[in-house]
Amino acid sequence: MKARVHVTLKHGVLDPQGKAIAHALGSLGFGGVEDVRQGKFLELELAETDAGKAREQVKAMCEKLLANTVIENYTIELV
Amino acid sequence: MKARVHVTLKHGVLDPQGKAIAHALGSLGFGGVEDVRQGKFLELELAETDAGKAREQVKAMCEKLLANTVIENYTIELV
Amino acid sequence: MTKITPEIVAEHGLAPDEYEHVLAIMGREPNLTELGIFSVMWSEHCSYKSSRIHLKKLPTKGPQVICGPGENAGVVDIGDGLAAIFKMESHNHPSYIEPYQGAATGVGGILRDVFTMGARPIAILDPLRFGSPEHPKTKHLVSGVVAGIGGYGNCMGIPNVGGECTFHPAYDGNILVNAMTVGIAHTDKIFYSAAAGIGNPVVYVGSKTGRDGIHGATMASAEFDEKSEEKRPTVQVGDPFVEKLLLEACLELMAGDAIVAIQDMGAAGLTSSSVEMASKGGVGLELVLDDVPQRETHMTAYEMMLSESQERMLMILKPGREDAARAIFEKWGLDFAVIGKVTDTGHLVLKHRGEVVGDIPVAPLTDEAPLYDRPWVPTPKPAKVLAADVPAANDLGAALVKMLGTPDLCSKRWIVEQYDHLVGGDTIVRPGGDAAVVRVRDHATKGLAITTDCTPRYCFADPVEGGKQAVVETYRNITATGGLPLAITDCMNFGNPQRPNIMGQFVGAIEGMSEACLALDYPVVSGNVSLYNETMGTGVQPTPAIGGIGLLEDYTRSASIRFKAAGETLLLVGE
Amino acid sequence: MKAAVVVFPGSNRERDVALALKRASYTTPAYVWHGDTELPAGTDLVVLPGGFSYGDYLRCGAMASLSPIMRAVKDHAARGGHVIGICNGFQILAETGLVPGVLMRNASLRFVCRDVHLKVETTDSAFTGSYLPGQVIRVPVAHAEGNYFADDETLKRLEGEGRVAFRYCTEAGEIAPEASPNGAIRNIAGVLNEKRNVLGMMPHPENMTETVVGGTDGALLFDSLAKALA
Ligand SMILES: Nc1ncnc2c1ncn2[C@@H]1O[C@H](COP(=O)(O)OP(=O)(O)O)[C@@H](O)[C@H]1O
Repeated sequence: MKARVHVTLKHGVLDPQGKAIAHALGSLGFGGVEDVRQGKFLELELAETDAGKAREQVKAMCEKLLANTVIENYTIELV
Repeated sequence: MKARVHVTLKHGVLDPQGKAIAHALGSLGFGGVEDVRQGKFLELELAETDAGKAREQVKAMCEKLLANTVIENYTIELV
Repeated sequence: MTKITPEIVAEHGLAPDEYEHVLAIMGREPNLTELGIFSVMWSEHCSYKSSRIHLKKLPTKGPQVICGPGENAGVVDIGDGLAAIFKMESHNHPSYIEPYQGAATGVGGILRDVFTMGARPIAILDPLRFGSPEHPKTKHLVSGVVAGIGGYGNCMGIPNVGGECTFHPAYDGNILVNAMTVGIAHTDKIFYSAAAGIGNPVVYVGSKTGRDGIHGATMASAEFDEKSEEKRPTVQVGDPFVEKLLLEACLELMAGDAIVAIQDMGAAGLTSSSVEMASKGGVGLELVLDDVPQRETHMTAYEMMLSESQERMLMILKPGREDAARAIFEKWGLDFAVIGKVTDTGHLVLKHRGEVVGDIPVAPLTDEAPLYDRPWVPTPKPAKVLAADVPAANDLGAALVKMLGTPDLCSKRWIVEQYDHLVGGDTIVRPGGDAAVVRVRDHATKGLAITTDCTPRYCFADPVEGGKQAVVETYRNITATGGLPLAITDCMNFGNPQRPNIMGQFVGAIEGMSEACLALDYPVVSGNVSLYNETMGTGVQPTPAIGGIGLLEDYTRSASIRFKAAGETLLLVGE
Repeated sequence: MKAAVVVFPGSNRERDVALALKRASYTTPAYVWHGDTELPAGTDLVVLPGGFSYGDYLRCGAMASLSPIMRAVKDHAARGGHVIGICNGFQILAETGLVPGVLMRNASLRFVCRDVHLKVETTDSAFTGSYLPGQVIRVPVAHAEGNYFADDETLKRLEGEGRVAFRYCTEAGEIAPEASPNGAIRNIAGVLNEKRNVLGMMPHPENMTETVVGGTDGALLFDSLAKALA
C-alpha cells in the first residue's frame, strides 16, 4: 500500500524558501505570482495492506518524524 | 487562481533523503516501510484567471526554475 | 476597545502592583497595545528586574573598554584603530520547543547585535547544555540545535570556532542554548542606538513583519509547565539568507555617514527597539504603523508592536539621506520603509489607520521599570572532599579511557563538523583546542583568541568559586594560545529567581565573577541574563557561561594543543 | 591573469578565493555583481565562489544559475575562457549545464566541514597543471549538498575522457567509499567540461593556501591557473 504525505507550513509561519522563489520568479519575468509556499511531499511504500492500520501508522510517523508539528501541518492520502 | 506543483525525483535517481527517512523510520520502530521518496510541493498564488494560460505559465516556471528536469519530474494541478 | 481586566493583565505577565504603576504612569487605563508594550518592556527578559541590582557589581571598566554593558554589544580596543565587538545571548526556551528554529534564530539575534554596531562578525561560539544522554528527548534536541546553529551560521558565512556541549539531568526539561558572536570594526565607525535629531526619519529595514512569536519575550521569562509544549507556536522561523543580505546592506550603508542611530529588532521587536532608541536619546518617536512592511493582512497595532519576526532593523537617518539608503537596501532585495520621525515630545506615539493607537511617555516606561531586590540565601559551603575519601583508581589507563568516553569529555567532532569553521580563511587555531584563534581582517598581524567556559557542576557546589573558576578558565585558555586576555561577555542561565536559593546562586556567581575580573583586570563588557530555566520546580544547574576574548599581536606565533613532533619536551607549569 | 569573482546574494567565500588568487597571481581580481550583464573586458578567469546563493533555497545553485551575469559567463566559456565553480559555484555550474551532473544532499544529510584528501586525477587542465599526476592533496570541504550524481552514460564519458579532476581518497590515496564526505558517486569531487576550460569542484582549495591556516595544497590550483593564464 502506498501513502502520499504532504507536509506544509502552518498558516502565518514564515516560509523563507517560498518567499525567495516568488522573488526569483518575479525577476525572471513571471509577473502575477502573488505568493509561493513550499512544502514537502513524501511517498511511502508500506507493507501494510489494511487501509485503516496504514493510516494510523503513517499518522504516527508524521507526528514523530515526518512533520515538525510545532510549525507544520500534514495530510495523508492512501493510494 | 492557485497552482499546486509536485516536483519528484525521476525513477532511477538516487534519493538520499528518502533513504535516510526510511532508515530513520525503521530505527524508530516503524516496520514495513519498504521505500520512501521525498519530493517538493509548491503552492503558487497566481493573478492569472484563465486556466489554460495559467497552466502554460506554470509549465514555463517549472521548466525554467522549479524543477531540474535532468533529474526531476513535475506535475501541475490548478485549483 | 478591549477592557483591561485583571485576567488580561495577568496574561501579560504583569503583577498587580506593576499594573498599578502602569496606571500611575499613564494617568489612565492603557489600551491593549500600550499594555502589551509595558508587558514586554517590563518582562524579566527586557528589564532585568531581578538581576539588575546585582549586575551592577560587575567590573566593566578598563583602558581597553570603548563601550561596556548597555549597548547592543560590548566594544574593546584592539589597537591600530580597530575594535572587537562581542556579546553572548541565550535562546533556551525557544530551542526546547523547536530546536532547529530556536537555535537558528538565537544565532541570528546575536549576529545582529554585533553588526548593528558596525562590526563584521568573524566568529560564532555556542555553549550548549543538554539533559542526560539517556533522556528520550535529548537526541532530538541535540541534533536539532546543532543543525539549527549550523544552518544559520553556515549560510551567513561566519565561522563557528568554539563552544561547549555538556550533559546533565538537571537540563532534561530546560536545555541551554547560548551563542556568542565576535566582530571587528574600526574605532571611528562604531554605531550606537541613541536616537537624535528632532524630525529625523525613523527607518525600518529587513524582512516584513508577520505574526511571529507574538509574546515570545514574555514567554522566555515564564517558568515552563507541562502544557507549554502544546501552546500555539510562539517560535519564529529564521531566514539566514535575508540576514546575510541585511548584514551586507547595513555594512554598505555604514561605510557612509547617513546613520544617526541603529538598533536591531530582537525579542519584542519594534517595541523594544523603538523604546530603547528613544530612551537612550531622551527624545520621542512617532511611528505610523500603516507604513510598517507587513507579511500578513489585517495586522493590528498590538501585533505589529509585539511581533518577533526576525531579520529586521530600525535606524534613524540624517535628513535627506533616505533615497541613497533606500537604493542600497533595494539593491540587496530588502524592504526599506520610513515609518516615522524623531520628536521632542518624549513620548512614543503610535498611529494606525488615521488614529493614535498608543501614546506612552518613554522615560518612565524605561526608568521606572520594576526593580527587585529578591530575597536570597547564600548557598551553603559544600563539605570538603578529602583525597582519602575517594577511592584511588587502580588502573589509571583504564580510568583515562573511561573518562575520554564520557559524553562531556568525548570528542565533539560530530558537532564541530556540522559547523563551517573555516569560511573566511582566517581560522588559525580551529575548534578543539583551549581557545580558537581567528585572524583580524584588515590587519597584517593581529589575531583574536576566543573561548567560552563554565563548569556548572562547580557552580552548583559553590556559586562563588564556580563563577570565579569560569572567568579564570577563559583567561587561562586565552593565555594558552598566546593571547593577552582583554574582556569578557557572559550569559547567566539560572532557575526561578523567586526562589531564594536560586537567587542566592545568582548573587554568588556574580560575586565570584567580579572577584576574578577585578583580580585579572578583565572587565565584563556585555552579557545576558536568562532566568526561569526551570520546569515543574526543577531548575538547571547555575550556569554563568563566560565568553572571553584576548589579543595576539602576531597570530603566526599562536600556540595550539597539538604535539608537533616526536621527542618534544613536556613541561608542567603552575601549582 | 585577469580574474573576476562573481558575487551572488548569499555568496560568502568570494573574499577567500580572491585572496587565494591574489597570492598566486599578485593581482587582485574584480568582484562582479550577479545582476550585471557583462564581465570586465579582458577577463581570463571567472570564479563562482562558495556560499549559499539565494539561501540554497529550492535547489542549491538553481536561482543563481538564472542570474543576468550567467549569460555572460556562458558566453565566456563558449569562447574558451576559463571558469571555476567552487562548492556553491559548482552547484551553479551544474544547474546551468556548464558541467554535467547534479549535487544532491550529502548521504549523511548533514553539513560537513573537515579536511579531506583528494587524488588529482588529471593534470591536463589549466586548473591542475602544477600538480603531479595522482598526487594526494589535503583541502577542506564545507557543504550540505555535495553528493555528486550523474547517469551511467555521463560517468562513462567523464571517465573515458579524463574529465574527473579530483576524487575523494584516503590519506594513502585509496579511492574508498569511506573517504568520501558526502556519498558522491565514484568519489567524484570535481569535474571538467568537454573543452576542459570549466571546472566544478566541491572542496575549497582557497582555504588551504597558507601554512598558518593548515597547509598549502590548495595554492597549487591557483598557481596552475596563474601560470596557464599568464
Ligand atoms: N550578565 C550580564 N552582564 C553584563 N551585562 C549584561 C548582562 N546581562 C545583560 N547585560 C547588558 O544589558 C544590556 C541589555 O541586554 P539584552 O537585553 O540582552 O540586549 P538585547 O537588546 O540584545 O536583548 C546589554 O547591553 C547587555 O550587554
